[in-house]
Amino acid sequence: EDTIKVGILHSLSGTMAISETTLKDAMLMLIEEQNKNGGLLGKQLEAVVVDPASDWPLFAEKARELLEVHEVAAVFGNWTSVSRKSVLPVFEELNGLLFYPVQYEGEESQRNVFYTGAAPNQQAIPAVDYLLENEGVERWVLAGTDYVYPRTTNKILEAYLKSLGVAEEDIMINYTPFGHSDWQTIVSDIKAFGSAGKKTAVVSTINGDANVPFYKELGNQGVSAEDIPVVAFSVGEEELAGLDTAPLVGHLAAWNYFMSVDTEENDEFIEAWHGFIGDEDRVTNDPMEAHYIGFNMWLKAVEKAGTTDADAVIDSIIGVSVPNLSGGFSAMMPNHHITKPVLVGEIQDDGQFDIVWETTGLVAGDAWSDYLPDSANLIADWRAPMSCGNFDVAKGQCGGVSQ
Amino acid sequence: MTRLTSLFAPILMLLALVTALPGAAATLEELMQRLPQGSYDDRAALVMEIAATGDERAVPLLEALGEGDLQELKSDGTLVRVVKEGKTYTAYDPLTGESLGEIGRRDGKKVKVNNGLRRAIRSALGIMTLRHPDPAKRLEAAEAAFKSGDPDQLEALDAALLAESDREVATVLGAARAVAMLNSDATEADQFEAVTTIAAMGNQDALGVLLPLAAGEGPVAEAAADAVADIERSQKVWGLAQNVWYGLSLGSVLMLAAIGLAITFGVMGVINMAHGELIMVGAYTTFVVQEFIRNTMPEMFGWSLLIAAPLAFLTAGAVGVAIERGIVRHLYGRPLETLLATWGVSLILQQTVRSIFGPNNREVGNPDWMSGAFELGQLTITYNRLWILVFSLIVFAGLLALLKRTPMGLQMRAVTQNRAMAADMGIRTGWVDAMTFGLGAGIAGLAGVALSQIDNVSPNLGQSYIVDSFMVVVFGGAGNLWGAFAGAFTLGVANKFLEPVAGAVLAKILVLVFIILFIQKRPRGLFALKGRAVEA
Amino acid sequence: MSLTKLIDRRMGIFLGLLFLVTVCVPLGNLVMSPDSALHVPSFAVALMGKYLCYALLAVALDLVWGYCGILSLGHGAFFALGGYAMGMHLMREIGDRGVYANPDLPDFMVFLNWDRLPWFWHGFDMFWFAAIMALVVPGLLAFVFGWFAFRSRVTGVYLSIITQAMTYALMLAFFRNEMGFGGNNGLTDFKDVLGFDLQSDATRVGLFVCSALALAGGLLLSKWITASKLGKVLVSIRDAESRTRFLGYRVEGYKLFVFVVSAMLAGLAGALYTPQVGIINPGEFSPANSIEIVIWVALGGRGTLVGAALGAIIVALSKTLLTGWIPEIWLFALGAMFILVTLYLPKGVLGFIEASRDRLRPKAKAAPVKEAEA
Amino acid sequence: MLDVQSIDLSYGAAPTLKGISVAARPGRVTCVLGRNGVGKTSLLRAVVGREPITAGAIMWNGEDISRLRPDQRAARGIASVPQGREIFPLLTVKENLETGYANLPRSERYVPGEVFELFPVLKDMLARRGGDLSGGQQQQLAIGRALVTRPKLLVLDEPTEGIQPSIIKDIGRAITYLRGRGDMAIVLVEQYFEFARDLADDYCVMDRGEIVLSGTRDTMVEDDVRRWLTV
Amino acid sequence: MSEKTQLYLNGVSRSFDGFKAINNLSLIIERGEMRAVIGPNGAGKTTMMDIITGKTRPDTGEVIWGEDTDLTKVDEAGSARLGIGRKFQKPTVFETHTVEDNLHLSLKADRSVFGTLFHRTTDAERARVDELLDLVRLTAQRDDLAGDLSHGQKQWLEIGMLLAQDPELLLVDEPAAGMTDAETMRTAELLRDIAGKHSVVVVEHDMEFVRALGCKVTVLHQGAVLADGSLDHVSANPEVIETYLGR
Ligand SMILES: Nc1ncnc2c1ncn2[C@@H]1O[C@H](COP(=O)(O)OP(=O)(O)OP(=O)(O)O)[C@@H](O)[C@H]1O
Ligand SMILES: Nc1ncnc2c1ncn2[C@@H]1O[C@H](COP(=O)(O)OP(=O)(O)OP(=O)(O)O)[C@@H](O)[C@H]1O
Ligand SMILES: NC(N)=O
Ligand SMILES: [Mg+2]
Ligand SMILES: [Mg+2]
Repeated sequence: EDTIKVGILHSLSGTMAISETTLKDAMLMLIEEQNKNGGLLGKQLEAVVVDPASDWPLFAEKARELLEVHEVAAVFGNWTSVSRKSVLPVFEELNGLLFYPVQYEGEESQRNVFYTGAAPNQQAIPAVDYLLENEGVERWVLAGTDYVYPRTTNKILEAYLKSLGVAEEDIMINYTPFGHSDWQTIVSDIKAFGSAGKKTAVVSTINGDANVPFYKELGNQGVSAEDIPVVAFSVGEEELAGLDTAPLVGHLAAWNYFMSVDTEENDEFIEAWHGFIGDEDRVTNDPMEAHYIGFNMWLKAVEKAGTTDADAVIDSIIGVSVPNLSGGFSAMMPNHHITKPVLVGEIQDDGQFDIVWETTGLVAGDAWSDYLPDSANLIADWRAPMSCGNFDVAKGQCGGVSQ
Repeated sequence: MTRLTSLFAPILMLLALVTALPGAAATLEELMQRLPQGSYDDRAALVMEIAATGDERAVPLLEALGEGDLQELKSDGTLVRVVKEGKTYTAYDPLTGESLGEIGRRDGKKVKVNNGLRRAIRSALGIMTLRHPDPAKRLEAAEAAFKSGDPDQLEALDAALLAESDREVATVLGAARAVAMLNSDATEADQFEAVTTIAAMGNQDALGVLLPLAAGEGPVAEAAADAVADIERSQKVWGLAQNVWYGLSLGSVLMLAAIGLAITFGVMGVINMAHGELIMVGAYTTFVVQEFIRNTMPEMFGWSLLIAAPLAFLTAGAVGVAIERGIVRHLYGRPLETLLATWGVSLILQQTVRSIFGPNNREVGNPDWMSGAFELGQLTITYNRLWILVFSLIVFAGLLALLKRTPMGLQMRAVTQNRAMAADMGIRTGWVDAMTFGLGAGIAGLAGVALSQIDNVSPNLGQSYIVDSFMVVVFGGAGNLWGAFAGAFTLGVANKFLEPVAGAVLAKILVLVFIILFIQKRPRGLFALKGRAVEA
Repeated sequence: MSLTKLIDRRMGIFLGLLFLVTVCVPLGNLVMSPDSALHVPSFAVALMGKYLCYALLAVALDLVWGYCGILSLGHGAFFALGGYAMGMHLMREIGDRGVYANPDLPDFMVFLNWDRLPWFWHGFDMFWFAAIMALVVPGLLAFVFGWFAFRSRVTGVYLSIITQAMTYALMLAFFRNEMGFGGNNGLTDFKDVLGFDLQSDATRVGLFVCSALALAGGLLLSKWITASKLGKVLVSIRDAESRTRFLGYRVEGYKLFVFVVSAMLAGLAGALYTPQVGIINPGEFSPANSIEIVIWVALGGRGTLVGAALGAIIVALSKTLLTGWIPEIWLFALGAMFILVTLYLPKGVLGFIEASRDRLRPKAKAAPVKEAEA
Repeated sequence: MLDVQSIDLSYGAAPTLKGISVAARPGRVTCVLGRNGVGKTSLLRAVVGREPITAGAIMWNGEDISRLRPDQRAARGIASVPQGREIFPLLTVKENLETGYANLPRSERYVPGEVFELFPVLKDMLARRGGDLSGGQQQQLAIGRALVTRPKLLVLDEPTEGIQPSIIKDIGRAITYLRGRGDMAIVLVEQYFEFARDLADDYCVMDRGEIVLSGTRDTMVEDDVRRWLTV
Repeated sequence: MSEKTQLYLNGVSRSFDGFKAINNLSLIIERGEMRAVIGPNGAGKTTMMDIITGKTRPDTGEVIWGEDTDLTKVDEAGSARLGIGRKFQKPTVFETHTVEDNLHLSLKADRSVFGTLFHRTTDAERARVDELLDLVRLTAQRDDLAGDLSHGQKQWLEIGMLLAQDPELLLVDEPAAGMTDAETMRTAELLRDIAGKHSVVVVEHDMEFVRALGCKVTVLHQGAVLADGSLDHVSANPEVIETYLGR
């Protein structure tokens, strides 16, 4: 039997299983469908599933196992940034391919990694723009879980808001530990902050587990979206599935995909998903779409290159464009990020998002933020001859060793 | 001031429009047909226009729009209100409420609303329902009027105020009138009076109105500034009370989570690493009960927690008895190995739940009586927290009575202190052990019912409470229920006083450091047992 | 005490096996051609290096728990601190090869707009300094913590839980970006150590050998301590602390001594671990990690040193294999293993091995471990 | 009556009791004597069910109880005062006594008057935790606790240990009284020879796990017995 | 205070939750003296020993060791290092050590951490342990775990441990409990041999044993001294008969 192996590196146990298990299933579905459609290069695809168990060093170990022992052609995986950081050296050393499907803080472009989730400029900044324009927000609460993604995103947003003339005292920043479950104080602080007579909104980078108790507290303390809207970057359909959303109608989320997107591709995708998982109530979400895009890009790049060889695929994938689920095409950029539309949705009482705004065109992911002084001058371009993930345009040279 | 006006710019626009073209006013039907079109801003203006028709049928129409029930039929573009009942969708005429029969799920296209539009609907409905016969509706309307602060509502508000018989509604109406007054170009005296009215509210809403005002100049601004200072002072005091309340409420959660452990660990000396998973079992029992009720008798939903509580107790208790009979029983006298074995149990329970219910959060709803909040002075007290506090106290009292006042309690304590001797005294130690462990487990299950109301119901639920539970039991003094009680509330309150000052992360660190230091002072916890008896 | 006396049967067998592995693995990896059946893949070398670090950590815990009854639920903290000390050095070694090409500041500091290196990062550019710190920092923390706790006579579960509080607090603190240790992401993307490329097989083999030596050294040191009269005092403290005091032994001094030695061994394990797995992050401080260490020791056989090392290797190996073989249900298998070992192998795996041997060939009885405190 | 029929008991590989047979009848006191470490306590532990026997049988009123759990034996009327007192340290004196109610019908759940008559100090200390008592007080509590169960067979392992002389005399009187009631069999292990001699109806002397001498009070030769008790 | 004073208790009181276990107790033990302390159960004899060894702190009163060492400021290990050895009422040995190791650990030697770490057993120590094993008749059990000993054997082992420490003052709480009459007499003999070089305080309820000690007797009652003098003298005291000896 001659197959092409595809590694799936998502936590199936531990704290992240709650988010990542679905992505494992989504990948299995995509692979199964592709096999029905004849596989790849005339061979069948074979999924290799491992469980890195939400344990970051174990991610590195499992990545190595996938690449060295199973010799997979590509890996689809990871959710948290720390897990990605943990596997980066492995992919670099063994020259593997990683498709990373989750929105992240940016400030990275690695030759062996393809970032199919959103960079900050594909999620956070457009969302803030929406609130500025459509809700007339003047006062901002940046609330997040205390780790790198929220910290960086908030740093970027703070710089961005200040560049738009928002005063220091109109920005409140608040961090909470992972899994924070007692939100009484913070929600009441938000209410107090929002009662200064200026339209106030909360930009939430609160992560996973902490969201349910946060929204429950919002609902109970009567913080309605009409008064103080909350826009979240880590709350999707999956997270809402654990909540009674009736009191939360109108709160927002910014993503590049919502299950409620009304396109044929999406209907098909949802139907396939329901068929695969055997449960009509299961939802789809943005990182699933990112895998959908990433997987199809990889297929196309392999076909283009005629081989699964990593170097060849890295060359051939740039510029590859595949349909996304929101009715357009996403393309792989030279910086290994992709182009995506940005959507803002409001929570509905059925746990879905109603898309209230979207960017007119596609936004290209920016590996290096323009709003951080040290990365403003950096660009990434993995095409020859530059072939550099952190090229300093001011100095005209490729910094660091990543080449 | 300008900021406020920007909020009701559409109204001004609309009023200009209406007054300019009195004869050309469109009918409600015509206006309604335009609802699906245009930008959100355009449609907000349209909503005002609809309200301005004064047509009473606009109320159900706007309500349907606000609720997101308004749909445009794909076939002919008629607007209908769609109500979902079970799996069927029924269309109604949005103006008359007359039924138009069943439609398919994909027949209609929802008329979209966003927050801005919803705000416009709220103010529009506010004006229209100020004189509604139902005082609750009037209260809502008055609150909407207060929030919108539209000076053009002044007349309507005056009239409503005169006619208002309900005191509560009248108060809010008065406040709404005062805000409207402040936003109008009323005389200084009127504005002064308005400031006084609002200052008298003395709450956060008042602050929201007065703060921008105080930033200005002139005597009104000064009065506002004084009022702001007053309110802020009183809020400081209330802030303390608020912190105490939050602390007690956090404490009650900690206590519920820990009290079962106070039995299995504190009384029996079993390091039960699966305690968190027993809480999880309780939470999933609640989920199953609610699913069952949702699917078979939705009208019983309000009872779901009362039904779930005993079932959760029994389910978790049964799991506990199984753990005790199957594993822990063989390990008495080797307490440390129970750590290894129960860790294994906890892994298995987590994976079991993950395999059965999936890795995701499951939705456990709050019944009505567990939702929302009420104000006590300046305190916002949420019902779910209040009931959880009450529940935790009941559980505590019950447990205390059981342990101290019943023969079973005596036997439990005797068995855990000297199993062999207890057997010699004729106590069925096996049975008592199973019951004791089962009791601790059952109480963990009860905690799960409560926690399902405020936290995730996911396979990770248990893990997030286990460390805190051990801290509470040890801080209070293992082996003493009162210790768990005092420990939980002390840590809860300490945490909530630190959190505003230091932030949630640092507060948590500080509490941990505090525990470490405290144990140096009292090496056997807050309610330490002393004397020979302990060393024996 | 002579070396021959230290190396009893069980220690001898273990060290012999360890020696064999230490010789064969490098040969298998570096000398054998990749097609050869005897080839040891780099993957396996890195993995075994990691296991050996865990084994050393388990030995460190067994020293305090098995022999002195101090059930530390915070030993992961000492391990992590050692790991961070080494990680800081490796970060400095990157120099201007980071993504922002800043010669002084690690990447995470650059992108969080730090303008200079915090004071506590100074000196870590020198390997010897970092190596010393990897021992001194955990040792110092253990000293301060133990000084207070043992003098206050905090014992049993109270001690266990405050060690847990300690590691939990450290975890939260290290999560904070302000702390200057890279927040949640920790320290990663190391390039080389002492000029050797961390991604080369030779370096990896070198680290593996170092880990094996450290484990052997740690075992012998622990064995030497426990076989001395001091070791007997430790056991006395474990089983009858008060009685030991009445004989004139200052219990707190003894506890402090082993606690610090143990913390330093744990720090050493951490320092070797970091370059081999390529990342050190606050997750290592999590209470669950520390509990897992206890599990290794209990599973292998508490109070046997060799058993602790064995336990660590067995659990880590099971985890590696099970998460690959049965990723969806491996927790069932691991959980069942823990339960079965407690029920059927009351003295741990090592106790079982020796008991089966004794059953075949009855010999003098080994000193059993008594469960005195909780 | 109790009839221990040639039982064996061992801890691990070491045989501790070898073919021991003893009997105890209602209204009589059976004394077990012997030097330290000969197996007296082991014998009593076998009777109450704390240690399993490897051979022989323990008959109680015609039923073989050697496979029953300790609590089942207690339910059949066997109560013990163990060596080392084994008070429940964190229970109060009152609660310690109440642990004896486990097998009593509701109507009998009270502390018999003779307990406080015998040990007045317990009455004063009802609310004190058992573990806080002095050694002798604990010993008194242990005896009192056994009496609460209204035993048919009372097994006493060195009950006078640590007790002041006047109370030892009281205990002697009490045992005499209980024996006199005729409804209780008593097995007494005692080192204090005079005390044992005065109370024993039957006696046996153990050495290294075996009975080396036995008989009734009337046939007892004091010097023979004493010889087995010196080193 | 005379130079010969070994231990001096002056006006010591200690109460537990309001109950006065020791009540204004004063007592002098001279160097080399042997003293028997008797008294009803709960009189405070064990508590007195707890106070002397630093296990329990008195509420009021002085406890002076030798010339001027304040024992109320010294912990258990400190009192042992000063030369106070103790045998507990309930036999307390290291159950997981062998009988031999129990004695080795008790031998008078450097008690510091590094002292024990680098300790090498000397021939003299080995000889002393052999001697003690013989004395307490546990030579046959030397390699057994102390936890496996019978009650009486533990008593003996603990006496051996006490002797191994070679303390200046021996506090012996009910050494004869659980021993046969013959062994009781042997114990008395043993203690008599020790007295003179060492001070000894013995608590015992066995009057035969106390008589065999042939020393001054102090009767404690309700935490204070009720009587003292020779055994015959105190046994004639009607109060002692009433509260302690009985009729
Ligand atoms: N748990 C045990 N494990 C191993 N050996 C034991 C155990 N308990 C007692 N022994 C041994 O069994 C023998 C009998 O002990 P037992 O306690 O029955 O003696 P005893 O006659 O009651 O002595 P004493 O008069 O000292 O109480 C002793 O040699 C003792 O060492
Ligand atoms: N921690 C404590 N809490 C309460 N009471 C105590 C405590 N310690 C001792 N007591 C009481 O103090 C009194 C003195 O006890 P102590 O043990 O000193 O008596 P004793 O003279 O040694 O008696 P015995 O001859 O029975 O051993 C007793 O009544 C005892 O109950
Ligand atoms: N990349 C994130 N969301 O951690
Ligand atoms: Mg005995
Ligand atoms: Mg006493």
